[in-house]
Amino acid sequence: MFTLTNCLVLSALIFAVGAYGVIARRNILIMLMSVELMLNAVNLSFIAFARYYGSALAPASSGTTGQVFVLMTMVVAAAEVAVGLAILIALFRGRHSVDPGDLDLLKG
Amino acid sequence: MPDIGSAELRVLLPVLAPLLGALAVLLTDPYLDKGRPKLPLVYIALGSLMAAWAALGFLWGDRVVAWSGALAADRFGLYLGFAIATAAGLTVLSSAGYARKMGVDCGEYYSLLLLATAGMLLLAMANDLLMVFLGIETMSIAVYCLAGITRERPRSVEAAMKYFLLGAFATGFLLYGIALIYGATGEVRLERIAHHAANRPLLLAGLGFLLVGFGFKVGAVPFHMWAPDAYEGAPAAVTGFMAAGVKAAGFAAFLRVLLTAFGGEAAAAAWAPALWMLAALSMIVGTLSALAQTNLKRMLAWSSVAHTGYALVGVVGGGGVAGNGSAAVLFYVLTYSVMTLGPFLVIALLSRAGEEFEQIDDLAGLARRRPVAAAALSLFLLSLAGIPPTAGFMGKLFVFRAAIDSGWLGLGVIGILATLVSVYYYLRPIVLMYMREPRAEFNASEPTDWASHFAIGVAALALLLLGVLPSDAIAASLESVRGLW
Amino acid sequence: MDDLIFTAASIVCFLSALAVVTRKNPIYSAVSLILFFGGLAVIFLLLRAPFVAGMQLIVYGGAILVLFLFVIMLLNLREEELGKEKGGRFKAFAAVAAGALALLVIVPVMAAETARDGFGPLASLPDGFGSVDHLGLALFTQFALPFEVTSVLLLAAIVGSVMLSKKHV
Amino acid sequence: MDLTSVASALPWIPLLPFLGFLINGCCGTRISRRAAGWIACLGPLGAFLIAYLGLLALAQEQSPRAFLECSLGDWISVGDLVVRAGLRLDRLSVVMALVVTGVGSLIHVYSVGYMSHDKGFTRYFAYLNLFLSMMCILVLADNLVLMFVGWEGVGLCSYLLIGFWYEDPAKASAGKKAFIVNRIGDFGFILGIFLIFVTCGTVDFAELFRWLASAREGLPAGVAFAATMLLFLGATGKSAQIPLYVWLPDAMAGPTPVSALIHAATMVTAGVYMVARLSFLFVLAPTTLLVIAAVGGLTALVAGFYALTQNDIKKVLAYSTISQLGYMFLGAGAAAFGASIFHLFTHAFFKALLFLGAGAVIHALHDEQDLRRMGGLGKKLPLTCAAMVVGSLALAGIPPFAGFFSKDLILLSLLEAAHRTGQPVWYLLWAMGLVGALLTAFYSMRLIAMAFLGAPRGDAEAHEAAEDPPVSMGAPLIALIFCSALVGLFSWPKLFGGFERFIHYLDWVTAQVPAAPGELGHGVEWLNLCASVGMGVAGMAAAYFLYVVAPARPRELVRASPALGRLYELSLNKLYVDEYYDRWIVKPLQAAANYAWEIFDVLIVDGFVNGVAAWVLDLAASARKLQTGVVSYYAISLLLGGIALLGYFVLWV
Repeated sequence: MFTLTNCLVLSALIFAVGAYGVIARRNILIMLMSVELMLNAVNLSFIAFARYYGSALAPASSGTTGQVFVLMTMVVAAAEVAVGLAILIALFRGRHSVDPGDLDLLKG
Repeated sequence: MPDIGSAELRVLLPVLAPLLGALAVLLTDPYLDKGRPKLPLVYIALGSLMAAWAALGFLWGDRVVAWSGALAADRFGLYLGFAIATAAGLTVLSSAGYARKMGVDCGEYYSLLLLATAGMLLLAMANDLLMVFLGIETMSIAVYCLAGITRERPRSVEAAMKYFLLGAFATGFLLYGIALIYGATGEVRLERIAHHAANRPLLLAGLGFLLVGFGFKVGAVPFHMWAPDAYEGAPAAVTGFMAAGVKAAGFAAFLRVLLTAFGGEAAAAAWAPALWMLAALSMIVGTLSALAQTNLKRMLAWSSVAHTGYALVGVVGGGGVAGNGSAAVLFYVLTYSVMTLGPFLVIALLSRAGEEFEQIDDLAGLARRRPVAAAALSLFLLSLAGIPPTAGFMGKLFVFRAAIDSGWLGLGVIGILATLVSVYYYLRPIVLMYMREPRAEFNASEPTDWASHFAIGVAALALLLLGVLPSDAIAASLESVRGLW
Repeated sequence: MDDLIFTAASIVCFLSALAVVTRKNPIYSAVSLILFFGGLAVIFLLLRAPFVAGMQLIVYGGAILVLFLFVIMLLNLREEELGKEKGGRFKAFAAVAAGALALLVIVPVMAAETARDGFGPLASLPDGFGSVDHLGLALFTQFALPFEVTSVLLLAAIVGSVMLSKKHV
Repeated sequence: MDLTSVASALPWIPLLPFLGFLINGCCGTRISRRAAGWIACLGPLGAFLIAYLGLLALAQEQSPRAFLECSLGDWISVGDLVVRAGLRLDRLSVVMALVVTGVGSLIHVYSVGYMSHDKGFTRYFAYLNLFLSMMCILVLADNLVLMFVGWEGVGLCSYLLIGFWYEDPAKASAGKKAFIVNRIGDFGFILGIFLIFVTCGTVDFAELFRWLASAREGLPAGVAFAATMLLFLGATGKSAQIPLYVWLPDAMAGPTPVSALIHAATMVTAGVYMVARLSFLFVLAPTTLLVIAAVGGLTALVAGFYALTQNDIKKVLAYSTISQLGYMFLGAGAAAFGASIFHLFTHAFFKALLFLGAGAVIHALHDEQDLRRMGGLGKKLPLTCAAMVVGSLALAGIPPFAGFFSKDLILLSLLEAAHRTGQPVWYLLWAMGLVGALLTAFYSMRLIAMAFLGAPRGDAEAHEAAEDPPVSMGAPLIALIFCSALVGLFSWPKLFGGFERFIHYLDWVTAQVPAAPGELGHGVEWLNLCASVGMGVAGMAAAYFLYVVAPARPRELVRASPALGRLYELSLNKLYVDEYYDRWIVKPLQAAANYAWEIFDVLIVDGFVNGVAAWVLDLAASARKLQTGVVSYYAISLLLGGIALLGYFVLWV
């Protein structure tokens, strides 16, 4: 059924899948992708809420806010991925591993 | 179309200054000699931060809201804005020598520092959740990169990676929280969230996610685990900036959201017990873990976790706008940002080319070789321990008092006990510095790094002033909280 | 009709999301991610967000995913360089924790639907909602500052990632 | 004397030594030792003169409650917490200020000679000046917070000076011990201040006094008890009372003049001063007073016991100091604050004298502190010997030396307390005081006998070379000899038609408990007097007999009875005598003292403290293991925290 609640439930499930990916996987690339899943899940919530609150075209209306927020999130996600992959490259250069378990110089 | 008139521009001034500074740094850098110290960049960065300081002072006064309510220049934001700008300025001063020693004397370093500062100031002044989100992200992305800026050091890159991965993870939570709050109210403007007939279960779920995100940024247990690793791995000057600036900006936004959007009695009654738990855990875990450390930076990282707990004590005992708790938090974070920055400035000063000065044992006998550095470090540590007449004592006094006054006796007792235990690990370095034989390795032949000494002196003086004559700063913090509406 | 498309898109999204986090080889994960982004774009369209759906495909499918693939190729990981995955028990624990998280969101969502002051019927949307016109106007008026701030954020990201991936200063 | 002009000069009392600290601390390496010494001595002397002017100004006033006040403005003013910092000189603080600056000046002068060969000469004087400055702040503070600042300040200086020779790890660790033990006490002090502030809304002494006098229902008894007990905990730390006394003997690691000034005459008496300062609060809590007296009495007895068997000359004096501080608290507990302060006053002189004398001995013998390696120094060091003898007589309470008058007053006050309250426990405390007096006299005489009488036992060469100290050290000794002999006369007992001037001088500024109907009667007073003098004489005589006279006695016995021939062989040897004493007096005493030491130190203090510390460190090690370094676990922690928070918000609220 295409309802607000179902959209939100789907969003929650995808968010959980993403969270699972971050904690269960031992591959930084996949962890990064999982973070993307989480952000996308949130975007889905935003768009669903925007659909609910959207009753006017005015820039200041509640519905608009949700959609604009998603656009901003996309920018942030893109920036995060760029930085994350850059760090990964710097890391890989010295260590040849994408396993977060190998990051063990700092602990205790 | 908002009027890009005076109010809009005025409010933006403190952010524009470091931003323009960052651009100027990036544009100047290619024209500078590669082999020589890049002092012009330091001058530009310092100048822009002083301009930011001046702008903050210029705006100090009544609340001005601009950009369709996205940004608020009020005392609340400006108060910690001063702490942020000061921390950035002192970091730049100490970087003049440090960056060269660590091989990162480049335009990217200073511009990232300034961009992070701009993000922090935005965060401190953000008045809707969208700006909070963007402010946090701007600041974080710049700081992730700064943590890894000494790319040849595996520890530095590892710190950046860990900080980044967990930061991105926490961002997901923060964002989900904002989404749910938006879903419950249809609003992201803080004061409108408070006045909205909200859908309570959804709103509270959103608040829960939001606390995870903020808890991560300020380093509260159990969202703290990035802190020790990131603090240890990042280069010392960056760590100091991180510890002072990120926490100050994080607390500014955190507190503003709690007081404005969730300041109602019912909402406050809901979040207070949750924060009680975070505060207690942070104090206990932070203090205990710091006890067993041998690395100075790591010890300070754990101590920063404990200090987050102390500040949260004030948040819990806030008593809303009428109470003194929130003001106590502002004052506490202000003093904390200075006293946590100090030790890192000293570490930066003592570091040698490509090699950080970070083991506690290395401090042995420091008092004889570098008496000024040793005395300053002792002062900072005493202040962190909360021993009068330093600022740390005053901060703790007001925070604990606020908590006990509003009936959170248990939290106050935990705080005092944690403080007592913490004296042990703050004193150990002092004992080493003054009562052990120095190691032979100290190199006294280096030219004196006056800029660094100056920065350390400023921090020490500020701590003593805030400790002996705290009245004005505390009065200002009270005004700040009252000026929130 | 909407119901059918939504159901199909949901299933695609959920399964591809699962695929992202379960594939051993990051290439497969990345390909699953494309599928996921596409499914989500469809749902966005259903939710009357055509501009956002377009951006979803361009930014995520176009930029972010390409970046991922680029890095995967660049690193050219051998089998032994992939992470050492943890055993089943650990994964089961992670799955339970993630499931609990999802439940804790679903509970208030359900509560919000059934509560007296919960969500009412969806509003009827004016024409042009979610269009380029609509969002463009919003971005240059109401949300002018956030829009500008994203440029600062991107600048920081550019400076940072260039600096980090350079070999020498 | 113009009251206001003297009042405005009050800040200079702490400022002058502070200036000395700044000059010596900042440019110590650039000025000559001579100049540094002068600068260091001038500060305290100037402060003494101002305090003396204050005394004269106070004397001119009609009202005995008059005081000089110098406001330093609002120090902290936030909401309802207003701390006005100010200095206040009244009859109580002027006595204290005179003692601190007077004895302090003498010891500064003495130190110039004593430390002349030390490489940390200017550093030493910088610390010493800072100490004096902080002590003056403590004494002159008109509120608890400022007093606490001074309290912490003197603690810091004490810590720095104990560890002055930080190259020696044992000495450095003694400094640490002092610091840590004092933290426990300070914790109590802070809590006490806090409790008072929360209840009464002020920390100012005068306002607190007014509040207590005017509050309709007064201070609840429970709060009064808790607050005074917490404050007293602070006092036990600073004034080295049971159970926090352990740091003081170790504190003897510092230079001897430091021991004289800080760990005998001034800082350690801060606790007594604080109790007297807040006497109006303490009298509201009779239970606390009884606890104070009990702790004081027990400390006086136990520490005196320890002192009997010590062989380090400074350790004897250290335990003696603890014991005498116990007397002061005995007096304070009996609500005889005047007598208590009077004992503080006299003790400052004679104990400083004893320490400086001991310092002269140590100096003369080139850092020899062991009594067993001294002996026969009386002829070599006549001035030092005279100083030590006068000091010991005063300590033992032999009339007409200073200690006699004050100790007598304290013992008498206990009898008065018994009379007033009708509680027999005060008689027990009185008896403890008397036994303490016996022990005091015994170890004083033992010290004199072992150091100055008999034959030299130590290094003959060192003994030969020993000579009296130079003028800079000798002059303060002479001054203190006169003071120790004479200051007791300030309070000539009523019994001899005296006026007890000193006590009555303080009556107006310390709290008075309503006297019981009827006098004690001269009979009781005579009894007390005779008992106390008798104990003193008996103790000294016993020690004299055992340590000086007795070596001859076995020989007489042998001559009288050939049956003791075998013993004669042994008794010819002086060691035999020592072993005899060792077995019958020293050993049992030592065993008892050791036993007591074990109970208090090992079992309670060390056991408790170490146990807690070990437990905390264990906890810390396991907390550390949680931080595995693996990002995934960090993420799990974050996720679980999120689930907990969310669960709370969704399911609980």
